[in-house]
Amino acid sequence: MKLLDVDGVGKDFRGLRALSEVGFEVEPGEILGIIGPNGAGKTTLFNVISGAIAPDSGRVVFGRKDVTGAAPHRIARAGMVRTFQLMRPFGSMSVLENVGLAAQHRRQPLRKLRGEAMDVVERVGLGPWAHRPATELPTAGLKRLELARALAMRPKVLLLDEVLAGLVPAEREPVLDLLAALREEDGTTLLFIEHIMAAVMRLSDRVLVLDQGQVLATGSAEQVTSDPRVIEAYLGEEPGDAED
Amino acid sequence: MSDITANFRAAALSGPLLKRAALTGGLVAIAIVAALLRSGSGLVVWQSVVTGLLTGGLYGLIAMGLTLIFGVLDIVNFAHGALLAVAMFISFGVVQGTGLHPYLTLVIAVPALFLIGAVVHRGLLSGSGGATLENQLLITLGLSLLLENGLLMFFGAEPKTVALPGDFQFSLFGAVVTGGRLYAFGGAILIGAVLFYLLRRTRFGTAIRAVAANGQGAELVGVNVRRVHTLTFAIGTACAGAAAVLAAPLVTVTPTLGDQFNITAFVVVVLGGMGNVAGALVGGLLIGLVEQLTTIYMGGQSSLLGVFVVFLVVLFLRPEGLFGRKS
Amino acid sequence: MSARKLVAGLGACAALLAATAGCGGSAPSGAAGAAAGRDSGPVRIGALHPVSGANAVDGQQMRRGAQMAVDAINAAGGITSLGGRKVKLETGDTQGKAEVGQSEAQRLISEGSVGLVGTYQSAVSTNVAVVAERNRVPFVMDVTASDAIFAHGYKYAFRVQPGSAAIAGAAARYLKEVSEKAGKPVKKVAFLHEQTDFGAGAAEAFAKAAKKLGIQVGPNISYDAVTASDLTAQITQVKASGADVLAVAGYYRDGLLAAKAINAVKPNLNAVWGVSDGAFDQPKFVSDVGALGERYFSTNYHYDAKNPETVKLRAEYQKRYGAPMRTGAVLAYDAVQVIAQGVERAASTDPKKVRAAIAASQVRPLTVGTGPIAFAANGDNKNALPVLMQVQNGQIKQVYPQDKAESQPNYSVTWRP
Amino acid sequence: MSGLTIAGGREAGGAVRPAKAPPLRPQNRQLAVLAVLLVVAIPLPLVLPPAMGAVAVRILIFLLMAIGWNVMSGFGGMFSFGHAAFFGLGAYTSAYLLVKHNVSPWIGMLAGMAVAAVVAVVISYFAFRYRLRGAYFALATFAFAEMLRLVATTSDFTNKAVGFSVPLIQGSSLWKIQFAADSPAYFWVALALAGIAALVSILFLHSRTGRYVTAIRDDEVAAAALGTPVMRYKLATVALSAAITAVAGAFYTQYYLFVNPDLAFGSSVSIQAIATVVIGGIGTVWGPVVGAIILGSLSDLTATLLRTPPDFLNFLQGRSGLDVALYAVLLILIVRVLPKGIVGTIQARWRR
Repeated sequence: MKLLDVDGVGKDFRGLRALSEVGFEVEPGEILGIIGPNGAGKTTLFNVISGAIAPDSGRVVFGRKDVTGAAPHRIARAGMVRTFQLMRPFGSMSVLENVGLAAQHRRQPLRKLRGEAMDVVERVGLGPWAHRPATELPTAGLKRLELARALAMRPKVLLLDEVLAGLVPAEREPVLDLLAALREEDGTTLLFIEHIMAAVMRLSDRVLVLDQGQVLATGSAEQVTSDPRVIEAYLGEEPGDAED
Repeated sequence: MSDITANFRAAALSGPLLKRAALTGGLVAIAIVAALLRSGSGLVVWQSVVTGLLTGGLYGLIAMGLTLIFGVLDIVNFAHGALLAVAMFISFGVVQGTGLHPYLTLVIAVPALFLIGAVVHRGLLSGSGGATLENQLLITLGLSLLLENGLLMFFGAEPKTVALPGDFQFSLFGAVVTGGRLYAFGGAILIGAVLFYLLRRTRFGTAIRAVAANGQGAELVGVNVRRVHTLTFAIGTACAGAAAVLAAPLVTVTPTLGDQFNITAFVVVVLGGMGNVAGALVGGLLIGLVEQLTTIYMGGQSSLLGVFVVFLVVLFLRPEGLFGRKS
Repeated sequence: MSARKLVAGLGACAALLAATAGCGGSAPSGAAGAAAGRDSGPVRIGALHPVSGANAVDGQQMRRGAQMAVDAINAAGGITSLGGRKVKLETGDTQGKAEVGQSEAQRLISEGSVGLVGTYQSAVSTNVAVVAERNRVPFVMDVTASDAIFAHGYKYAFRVQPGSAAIAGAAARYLKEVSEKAGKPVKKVAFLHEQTDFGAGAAEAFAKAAKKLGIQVGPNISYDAVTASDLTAQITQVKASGADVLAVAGYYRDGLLAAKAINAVKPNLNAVWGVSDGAFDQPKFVSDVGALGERYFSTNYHYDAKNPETVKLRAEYQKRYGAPMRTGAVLAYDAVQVIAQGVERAASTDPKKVRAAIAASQVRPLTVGTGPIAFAANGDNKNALPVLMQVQNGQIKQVYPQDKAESQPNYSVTWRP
Repeated sequence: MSGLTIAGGREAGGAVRPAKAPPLRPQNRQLAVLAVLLVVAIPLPLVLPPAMGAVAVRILIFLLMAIGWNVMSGFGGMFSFGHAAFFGLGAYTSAYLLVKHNVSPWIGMLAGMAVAAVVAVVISYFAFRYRLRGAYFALATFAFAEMLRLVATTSDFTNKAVGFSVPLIQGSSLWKIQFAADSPAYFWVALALAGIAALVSILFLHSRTGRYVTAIRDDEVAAAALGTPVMRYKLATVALSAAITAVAGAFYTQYYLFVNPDLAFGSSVSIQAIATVVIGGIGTVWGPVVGAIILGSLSDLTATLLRTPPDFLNFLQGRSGLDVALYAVLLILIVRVLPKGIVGTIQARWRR
């Protein structure tokens, strides 16, 4: 049984083709890496899946529900939650309040929600910062906050947009551990956009390559990285881009 | 942030712009025909159209400075009307004191307003205190209250008039046109052309457009953004100065006179697309027409009502303005 | 944000607050104090006018008019029935705002005023009338056009000037009589008015009166006085309608616009007829528009130019303040006289007794009237008389009715033979 | 999951202070302060000189307006330049029901709140639907309030420019909110209304809804991605804000016993609401209180000064416009020197 079915999705921006006939399926518990050169339409794809923008054509089915063009908050509450590449903390709130907001849609006593939020904060390692304003966090902390907020939603599917970008290698490892643990312990399905190939190789069950708004290839990490079309697509990319 | 460069590209009469202009023209034509049916008198409608266009030129003139400030600095300048009033009192004062021809007071009012604009921007609006929308709004609102009441304290509340020597009038196919209004209309077009030239053909204009399009980028290529901002604001208020001198003989000069023009000017700015000088002129003409036609359609209602209806429709359907480009 | 700036900012605020509290502390004390204040010292009369804001010139004129009345009373020995107690004018500034007028009225009453005069603007008078009614202190309006105030059954509200409907009715009557006398009987009147209750109310009352007299009224053209910057199209509408008289009810600023537009369009009229218009009977109008205003008529309340006392008063005003005394100031003078003579008759400073005395009073006015100021049951001056004026050779002359006329009406316009 | 340590310990880990929750939850602290303020305020009319009574009531009306505006534009971040619309709807609804149908102003007040809330929701729905933001949203609200003013000026339904005068009754009546002219009851009624409004705004800020609203203000897209129904909560905020502002309008009518289009819908009403909050501190709980006290007493202060000016100010006597000029200077100064307002600036320093 597939959990997410993206079928023939297309999107134009003022005549510019951002996505064209993009289709793939994701099984429950799967980890799907999404790679592609800059401007390939990866973030646009996330925007469409998460409801931030409506596609011009095609559909997105989550579980048994057609969520094409549904409001973002409905999709999020249904269990498909995204993070943002550029961090978007709620600036006037503390770290704990940021996370608590995500937990809040479950109609439970505030005290209980607060406890749960604190657990998530601890889990991503932001415990000492819990009561500090979110704006005081350094980049790495903000990345974790993005993750923590998404986790507090208790997602079935997590859409991660470059959670590792901007982190030094020593900071990446624990995040990768956490993501692996998420699937092991909670059975969370992951879709993640990533430039850092080492992370893609390590985590993904399957990799999807986007180029110029189209699916160029899918398969295991080894398969796609040896695909000549994929290599061609990446030619001309600045080398620094793949390794931050 | 508006995109002045885009507006100027648009001014090169691109396809969709032509289509929109045609659509707007069509709507205006329908509105005029409807007015004709409503009023039943060709003369009245014709006079309304002529008056609307002449008054609209004045609105366009006032809105040009505002749109420049709005477009380049992203400041909603609620003091524009009060600055207009200041310039009118300068004009009035000079005419009273020296007996100069009212139009000659341009040489005093325009530089004076340019200086006031520069001082206001440097002193009140640049820097962190003038950063957010609500702060800009309140500073300019406060400034307008201050200027209006300053004028009130200095000149008193009694309305003042500026007489235009040698004013004439003639009949244009039955509609009356007075010289003063015609001069103001011509002045609007002339000043619009000067601004257009300044922005398009001079190095300084290029800098303004660069700052409007991307302040940080302009800074990187060596443009002094703060200076450009100050000068743009000063030019914008100088436009108000010119508009004031041309308009002074047509109105009764009171300290609070700017308010009525301010509201209309904002509508014109949004209608024309912010930062778009040519758009402001066309928007002004449209609003002038809307005002006059409103009084024909809805007798007993304020002409402003029609203006606001058009304003809200434009805000909702084309917030970038009739002649702006979607951002 | 530097600490210094913060301290400076907060310090400024604190100073303001302290100053405010200080002012409050020095304010006079309330109702008990008011009664005591009335019983001793001078008899206080409160004058509420807009001495700041857009109507400050008129407001100041009226305050001075009221002051001159007080001076005259004191010069004549004060209130004789109270053993020659002097009268004192307590002033308040409404700023032209209704809520300010209300709080100022309350203050003047708390300070012991036996009566109030004011306020020039109908909206402000409406508010002050409520305060007066609730405090049971007589309020004698000098200038207040709106008739709505007198429909509430207030007992403490009086008015010296003729009301809006009275002026409009007189305007219609005078128009019929003057036009017939001139051999050009009026057929159709176009009415141009500003759109609030002032202009619209005048137009409505005029149309009603005109209908009874068999005069056709139409079209009825309104405009927004706040935003209007050109009335050419409206005057063109008048021209297209074929009306032979244009009646106008507006404020000063738009009156100038109307004059310019009339001059531009030159409709086929026999007369331009102001109906309680704010411009056409002002000396400033004549100097502002020059020849354009020549032969304009205006029906309005007016100081009695044929009364020698009025002439003397206006000369005195001119001497003291260096400006011609306007009708509003003369009305304020009358209004103060009404209260002072009420106190005289009542021989008391109890506002309730003063009110009763005013209701029964007969005061000779310096403004035009058919007789002494005497109030109808609703508080309106029964004998107020609107008068017809005309701009003649750059002068504003009373021209009708006959016994108030300084010169004869010239029923024509300058641009037509 | 303690396998993870705080990332980038070099740069920040050492700087983290012990993370303790504040001893008293902000909500309880604010409620306690409110209670103290109310207790202090209750005897004021008995202590203050009577001339100050009108000023005190005016301050409370300012406060109601400011709290209403602050909910939408401070807490919610939707900058309204047209709150006169809601003030006016409250004033006119209650005045209309009272004058035409002799309905108690209390019920008129509730009706006014409902009308204002519904109108606010409809208008805002369109504004949000068409993604009006910042200056455009402000101008749209301004235009809407002006349209209401113009319509009220020319409609028979609203008695045109004349407006409504509240009919006077004999004696006092709480049911009709009418008391003797200088009765302290006006102050107490206004204080109760303002107290309730402040209470509601505090509870709202700390409720689930309030948190959603804060999140939406900080980052609408992120809030939506975390399951926040953005439109619904924005509209709820707007409705609450409009309802509180309508209370101010309805009480205004009862206190001044008169309302007309300019008093109700004029742009100066909107400016009053904004200026009060901005001077006090936008988005803060106590900003409206501080702002209302300053602005509510300002015009009285200048008027008193001018009536009996000290010698060095003698030249100002008879000059008009000083109070507004002073108000303008104060406004500009505070915005320039204390851009976060008085309370906002104090709070910011307190935290540091």
